[in-house]
Amino acid sequence: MDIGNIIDAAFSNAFGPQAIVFALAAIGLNVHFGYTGLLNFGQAGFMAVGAYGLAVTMVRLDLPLLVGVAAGLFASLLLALVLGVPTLRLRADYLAIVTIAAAEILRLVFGAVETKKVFGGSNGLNGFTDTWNDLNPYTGGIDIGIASWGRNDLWAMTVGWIAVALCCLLIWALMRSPWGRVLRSIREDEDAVRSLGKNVFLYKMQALMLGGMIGGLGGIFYALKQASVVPSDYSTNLTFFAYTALLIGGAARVLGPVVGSMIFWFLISGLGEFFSQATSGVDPLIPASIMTDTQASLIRFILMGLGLMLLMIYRPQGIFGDRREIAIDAR
Amino acid sequence: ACGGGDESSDDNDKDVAKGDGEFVVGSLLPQTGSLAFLGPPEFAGVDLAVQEINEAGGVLGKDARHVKGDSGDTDSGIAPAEADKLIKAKADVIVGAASSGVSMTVIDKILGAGVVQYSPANTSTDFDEGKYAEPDLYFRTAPSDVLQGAVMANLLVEDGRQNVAILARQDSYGETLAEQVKSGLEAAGSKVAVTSFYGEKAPSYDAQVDDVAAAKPDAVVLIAFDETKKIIPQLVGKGVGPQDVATYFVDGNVADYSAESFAADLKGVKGTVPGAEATGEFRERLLAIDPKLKDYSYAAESYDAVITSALAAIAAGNDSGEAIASELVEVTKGGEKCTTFKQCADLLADDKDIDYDGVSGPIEMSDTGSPTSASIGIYEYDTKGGYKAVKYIAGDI
Amino acid sequence: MSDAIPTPQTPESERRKHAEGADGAVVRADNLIAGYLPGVNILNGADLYCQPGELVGIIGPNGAGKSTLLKALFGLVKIHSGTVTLKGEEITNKRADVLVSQGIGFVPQTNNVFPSLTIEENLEMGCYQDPSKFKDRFAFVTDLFPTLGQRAKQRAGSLSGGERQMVAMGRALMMDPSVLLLDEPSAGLSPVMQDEVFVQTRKINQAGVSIIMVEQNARRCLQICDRGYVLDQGTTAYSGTGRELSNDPKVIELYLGTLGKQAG
Amino acid sequence: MAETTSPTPGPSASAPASDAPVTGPAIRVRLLDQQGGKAANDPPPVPGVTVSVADDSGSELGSAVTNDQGVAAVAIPGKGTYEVSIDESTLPSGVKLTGKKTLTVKVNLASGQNVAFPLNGKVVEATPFAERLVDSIVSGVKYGLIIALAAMGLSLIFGTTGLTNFSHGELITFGAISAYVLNVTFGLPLILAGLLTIGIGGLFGWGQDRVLWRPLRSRGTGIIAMMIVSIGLGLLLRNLFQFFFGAGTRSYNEYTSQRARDFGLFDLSDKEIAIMGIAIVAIVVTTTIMSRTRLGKAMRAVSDNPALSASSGMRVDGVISSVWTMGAALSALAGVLLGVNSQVNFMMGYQLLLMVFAATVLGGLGTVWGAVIGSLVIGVITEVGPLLGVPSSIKEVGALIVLILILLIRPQGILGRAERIG
Amino acid sequence: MPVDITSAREALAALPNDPGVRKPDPIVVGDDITRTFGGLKAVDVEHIEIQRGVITALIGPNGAGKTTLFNLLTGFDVPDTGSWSFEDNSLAKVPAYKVARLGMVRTFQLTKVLSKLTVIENMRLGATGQRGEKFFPAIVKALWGGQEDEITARADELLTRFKLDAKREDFAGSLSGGQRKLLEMARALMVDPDLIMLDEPMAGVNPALKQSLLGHVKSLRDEGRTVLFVEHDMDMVRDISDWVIVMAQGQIVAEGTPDAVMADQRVIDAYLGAHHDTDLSELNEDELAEQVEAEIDAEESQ
Ligand SMILES: Nc1ncnc2c1ncn2[C@@H]1O[C@H](COP(=O)(O)OP(=O)(O)OP(=O)(O)O)[C@@H](O)[C@H]1O
Ligand SMILES: Nc1ncnc2c1ncn2[C@@H]1O[C@H](COP(=O)(O)OP(=O)(O)OP(=O)(O)O)[C@@H](O)[C@H]1O
Ligand SMILES: CC(C)C[C@H](N)C(=O)O
Ligand SMILES: [Mg+2]
Ligand SMILES: [Mg+2]
Repeated sequence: MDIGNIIDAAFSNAFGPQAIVFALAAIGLNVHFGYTGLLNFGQAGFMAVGAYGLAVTMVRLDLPLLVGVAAGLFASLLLALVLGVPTLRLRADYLAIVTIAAAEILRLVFGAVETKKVFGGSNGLNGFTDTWNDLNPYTGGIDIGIASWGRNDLWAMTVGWIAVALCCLLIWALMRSPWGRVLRSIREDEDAVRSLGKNVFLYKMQALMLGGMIGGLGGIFYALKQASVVPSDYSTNLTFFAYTALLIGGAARVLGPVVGSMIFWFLISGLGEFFSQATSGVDPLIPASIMTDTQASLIRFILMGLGLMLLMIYRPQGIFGDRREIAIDAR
Repeated sequence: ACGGGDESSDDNDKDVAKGDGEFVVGSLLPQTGSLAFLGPPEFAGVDLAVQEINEAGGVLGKDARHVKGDSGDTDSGIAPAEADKLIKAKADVIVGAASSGVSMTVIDKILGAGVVQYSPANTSTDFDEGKYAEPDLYFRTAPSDVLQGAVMANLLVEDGRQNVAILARQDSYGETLAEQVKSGLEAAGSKVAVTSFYGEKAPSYDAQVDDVAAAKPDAVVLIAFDETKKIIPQLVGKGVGPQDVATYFVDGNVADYSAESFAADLKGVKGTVPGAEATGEFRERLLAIDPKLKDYSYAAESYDAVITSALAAIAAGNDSGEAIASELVEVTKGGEKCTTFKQCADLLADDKDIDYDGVSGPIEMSDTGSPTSASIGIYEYDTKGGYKAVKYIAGDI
Repeated sequence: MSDAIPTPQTPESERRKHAEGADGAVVRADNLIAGYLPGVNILNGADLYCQPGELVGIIGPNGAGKSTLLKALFGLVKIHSGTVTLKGEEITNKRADVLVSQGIGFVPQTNNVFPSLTIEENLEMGCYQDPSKFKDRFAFVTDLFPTLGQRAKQRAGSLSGGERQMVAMGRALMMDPSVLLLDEPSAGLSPVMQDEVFVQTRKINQAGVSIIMVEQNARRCLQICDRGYVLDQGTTAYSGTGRELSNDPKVIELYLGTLGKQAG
Repeated sequence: MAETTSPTPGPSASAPASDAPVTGPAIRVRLLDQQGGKAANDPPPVPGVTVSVADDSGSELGSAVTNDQGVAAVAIPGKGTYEVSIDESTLPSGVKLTGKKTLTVKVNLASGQNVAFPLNGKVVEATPFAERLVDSIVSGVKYGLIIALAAMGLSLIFGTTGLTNFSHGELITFGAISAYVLNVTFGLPLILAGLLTIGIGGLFGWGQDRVLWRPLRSRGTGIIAMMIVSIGLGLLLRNLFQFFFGAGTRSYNEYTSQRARDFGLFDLSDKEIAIMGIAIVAIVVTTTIMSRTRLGKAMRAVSDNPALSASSGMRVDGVISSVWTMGAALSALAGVLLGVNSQVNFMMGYQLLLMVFAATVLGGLGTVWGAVIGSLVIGVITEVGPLLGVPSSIKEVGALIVLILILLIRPQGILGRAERIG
Repeated sequence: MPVDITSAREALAALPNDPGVRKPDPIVVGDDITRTFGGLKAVDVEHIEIQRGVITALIGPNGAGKTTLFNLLTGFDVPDTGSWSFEDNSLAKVPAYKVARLGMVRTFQLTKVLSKLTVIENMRLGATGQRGEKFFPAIVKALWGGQEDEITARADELLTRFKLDAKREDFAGSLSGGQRKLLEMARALMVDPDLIMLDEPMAGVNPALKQSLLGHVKSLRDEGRTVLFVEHDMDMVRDISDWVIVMAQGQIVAEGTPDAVMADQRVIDAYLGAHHDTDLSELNEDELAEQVEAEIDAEESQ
């Protein structure tokens, strides 16, 4: 058992590219759900169109990286528009199911044999990271004792954390403004907002687009970091985990999603490493009769499930949330 | 090899990253998911190879190390995370994944990190096409499905099947193997009545099974992983089960079904699996590592993947991924034949050019890193859901 | 209890009045401290009692804690300290359905109907614990509010504000309770219906049901009730007979206003 | 090369091509009379036909005549490309070539290559569309009925507690697995195991409510927070199932593979008929309870307003407990039926969940009849879609698109009711 | 332009007390508005006019269709038939938010407070024409900060008036029933509407506060705004309304000045009851009950 490795895994992932992907996805969700009350369970869909927008542009059309990024962002914006028109007038729980359905439709279509020529079928697309890797100014990885990252990770982290910071800044500026106030009011009661002369649909659409674009950015970043775009990466679980990250940090708080996804990855990786070490090697800490290493790889998800439940039970407002807000929810 | 091992070590030092001196094998093989039944033989193969390498003195003066990773399914998203973990653990070679679909999802990531990806079981033709047709850090010991497809088509024609239905999983493996079987059949004058794909995660296969039944085929080729257990009863239900229509399996589903209630139905089902016949002696060595082994599919290929990459590292005098890749093709062909790690390593120590012939076959690598020839075993099921080899067919790709 | 802002306290005179009069009461609340959030008390030591067969009215400014007091009596708000007794037996923080089986009925101020149930089903819920009474009570309630009988199959969620109020009141009457807690039963009703509610409340009361009602239609409330309380900031600020209170200049100034008087 | 081929299954005892007198690499032609597809499994060989093989430069390597088994073999030098042709004039009368006369064959197998020429090949005679349509509708109804059981469970729980239960799929899986354990591990007959499972499933639901949801409610946890808890619970259970049950797919030891019977326009096996029958009975029982009994009304009352229900003398927790018990029992039954239909797997419920959600929403959240109708619509569209051009590998897409379209027209679902404003 | 209230009243007083009577200077004119729910004709108004610059009360038995009419006029519900205009703009099919922007703002009978916003934020939301409510300007505080301060000042003033200033920083969700009513009304005033439509604004408001709020409503009129309100509190109707419209079973059945309407026997029978001015404690209860019941029967049979 090597405690150092466990710490290293936990910290490296908490600040690594994976956390950035989830931070972006969760910031987008925060705009949707945290501030506007849109129960978007299709964030994976926004991420998928962002990623596929990038990959298809670069792989199939052979256009440069920047065009790919623009295409990805545009695709997620477009999805927001197309999805928003029919769904934004649905009640929250209906919206949740419809957005899941939309995200699943996208994932299935992206992975279908019939669209293989464009989207690459269930293996997805790869081979678009050359420019991205070439731009990498670092020559080697870094090891700071409690964490270490490779050269590619460092580059991804540099770009990624800047993007996260810019997004947070934007959200902060928007949410303290009257615009943000309208969003938060819509979350509470649409009819009341309508009666005060605000075009509720327009605001919801703007929120859907903004959050969707940030989600799309997360997808683009995911694609670059993963060096492949695979439909199954964008399953509903991705959305669930993004929600988890958001709620750990606390919804409707600017830094909630960021801190949330860092903690999420800290725990997931740390636990994963712990159990994999505890069950591997010649003389495992936990003997194979109790738990095989295959079973061990499940433990972190079991614990994550448990953790998520406990968090919601004992601190439903997340790390940054306001207890008073939650009390009002009780029905 | 043509270049010869003698000069290459000097060459490579200039343009190739220097490894850290410890030869680390990461394995990205299925512990979970729909190929989990193939995990044990593959892990055993890797473990056995590492053990023998270390008994023979290790690589570049240090013991080789094995770090395990789970490849899961394509849809479980485990593979990329585990690949990250292996890369972090300073793996020089990652043996895996088993499923072509999973390999596709991690290939750019592993290659981008300068690590060799070396699959013992990927048979999809995708790895010899497009971007991956060029020499890179991807290698495999399993033959492309060009071969399995041809053998399967040949078998079908031999059995007089002229109206074949293919039911395949929709991924890199299923799609390309179905394609190969189909083109093989059509070239040989037979016909494919219908090719139906199902999604990996589909909750029901009714529509696809209906497709197959509606085509009234005289044979069904089922290209599937663990889902086979769900599909067979549905085929039976629709009157196109193995007892109604001749049924053929492939490497993804030739497995022991004796525990299943439909075991008896499988009598007479034939299947193809790439790989030469494993010798009894090799099996015993594997059993010493993992006494519970039942299947041996791809154990030999896994073993050979580790041995060849260790040899390549020694040949390059450098354990970095790029160095290994630069020598991998060379150690498998042209030179003095050798069949065990010790033998080959000794030859290399004498600055000889070697040609490793492994337990999975002669392993002559093409420039794209795939074997150029191999054997495919043909198996047949008995009444109890078990299977045994009927014959082995050798061929080129 | 010495915060920066002094917690409001029930005046000594009221305390004494309570101690003297409360003996033998059906419902009796002593020095209730209760609230919704930890650390924020809405009731700051409220006292109240209701003698058998009495009709007690509670009035007071908005946010004084009137509804909270009723909810506390009925076990819907957590009581931090103080006691509630029913016929001498302590019922502090008891579950609502247990209280119902002991004969207490409650009509909340808001959200007081089941929107997706029909009117008839709403009323049926009123005698959930004893369905055999349904027929009789239903006849009684629809006699009181004929609209309800005519619209028996309409979903309560589509009803107008006043119609809902009738359903809410009707539901409580279905129970045939021995103690009835009413939170603003007349709100939203047309004037004639308001009169009807007050008259009927009085009639029900005279049939032996002890009633505690909160009302903003304060003047009317004080006209029919035997005794009234004025609640302010979670404390019992004044109490007395209806007439005493409606003529008390302090009460008029602070709570009743002069609107009705001027016009009348 | 003496290759051994054992007889293939079924009526077809095909003759091994290796009977041909050639050893070493060869092109072996096998001629069978398909009889227009009628002889699907046992086509008679066509002897006495001449075939010839040429190499890729066009020079003939040899020819041969098919033997009694319809096989003719021509030796070839090794791997390479060859042209194989059939001499049509030697075909017996009544046998016609229905494909190309010459085939270009690339041989890369050491043993050579087998080749066929289609004779009297199948005139496209696939099952008529109408029959396929009916067949699809029937399987759609079956699928829909299974979904309906789970959807009613979901709808009950949502309807009463407002909880969008993302761990509902695991209730389905739980049912399937517990029946598996009873059936396979303890050796009970499946029918008994299934019946017991309904009870165990109900108990599981009851326990879940007792241990988890009731305390949450009494703490005043919000609806959204509870929904997230259900996501966590789902994750937990799914992985626990995998932990103990493994990732593989397993089947019950009875009724697994049952042959369908032909009912004219559609085929159904006995177990499928039983699945539908059981589902219908369960649906009727549930809807009757909901609309006729006091408990049914109480459930709706609690869903509207728990505090007011308590004020009306209901034991709200008791009502919710019965809802969880009923909902979980229904879902467990759905799991058993699904397991009988398509085996048991730790993911089966999760994979079905989206369809269950779609069905519930389509029908109108919280209405039990709506859930049934929504499920049937979803089931039928999923299965019929591929006939109408939805790629069958992604047939769920059809149903999901229809879901979105219907909600466009009726945002409250098919049976849902719009709410009053103001 | 503030209307001279005395002359406006005189002009109204001169009108006949017919349902749907033409007004000298209507701000809202509606024709043939109907709305049915299932078999129930909830609203069936042939002609309605609301006089500009005065306070009009809309009264009628429970279920008469008052709230539904509000919903229709403000675009929250869609009528079966009908057309209506506000300040000569036709409003049929105009979405609710545009109606509000045109200056016609309503409150809800069942309050709709924005629970997780503080009271002051609720108030600020009401203000119209906020520059910071547009996406891009919102990012830069300099563009809207000044306006925000003005809005806040106005909001604070209203809060004080409505005795909600102590609750300024509390979440609106924690207000009592009556306080919510107050907030709802105060927030609607933030819109600065020409016509404000209040649906039972005083239900549940304690009498003393009600009285002081009446003064505020009157001052709205004096600023030149038009007020239309639904109310069951006759003291209030009598005190502040200049004109009263009576609805029953979806139709307008009577109109007139408060005194005239309240003297109308039909209105008394159907709606007010004979005793709305009597002290209940002074009457023999059985006798009273019988009388009240008779009145109710009258209402039902009408
Ligand atoms: N969505 C609906 N579905 C069915 N009936 C409705 C609906 N909305 C209103 N109604 C019916 O229309 C009638 C008019 O209702 P409305 O709310 O307009 O009455 P109101 O005059 O405001 O009454 P109150 O003074 O009690 O608030 C009522 O009988 C009500 O039951
Ligand atoms: N659910 C709640 N959470 C937090 N605070 C609450 C809640 N409900 C009420 N309050 C607070 O408790 C205080 C008393 O509320 P209550 O409803 O008892 O007043 P009330 O006397 O009934 O007033 P009204 O006459 O307006 O109905 C108010 O200040 C209110 O802000
Ligand atoms: C292990 C094997 C069944 C994997 C398969 N040959 C593939 O390429 O996907
Ligand atoms: Mg109150
Ligand atoms: Mg109304």
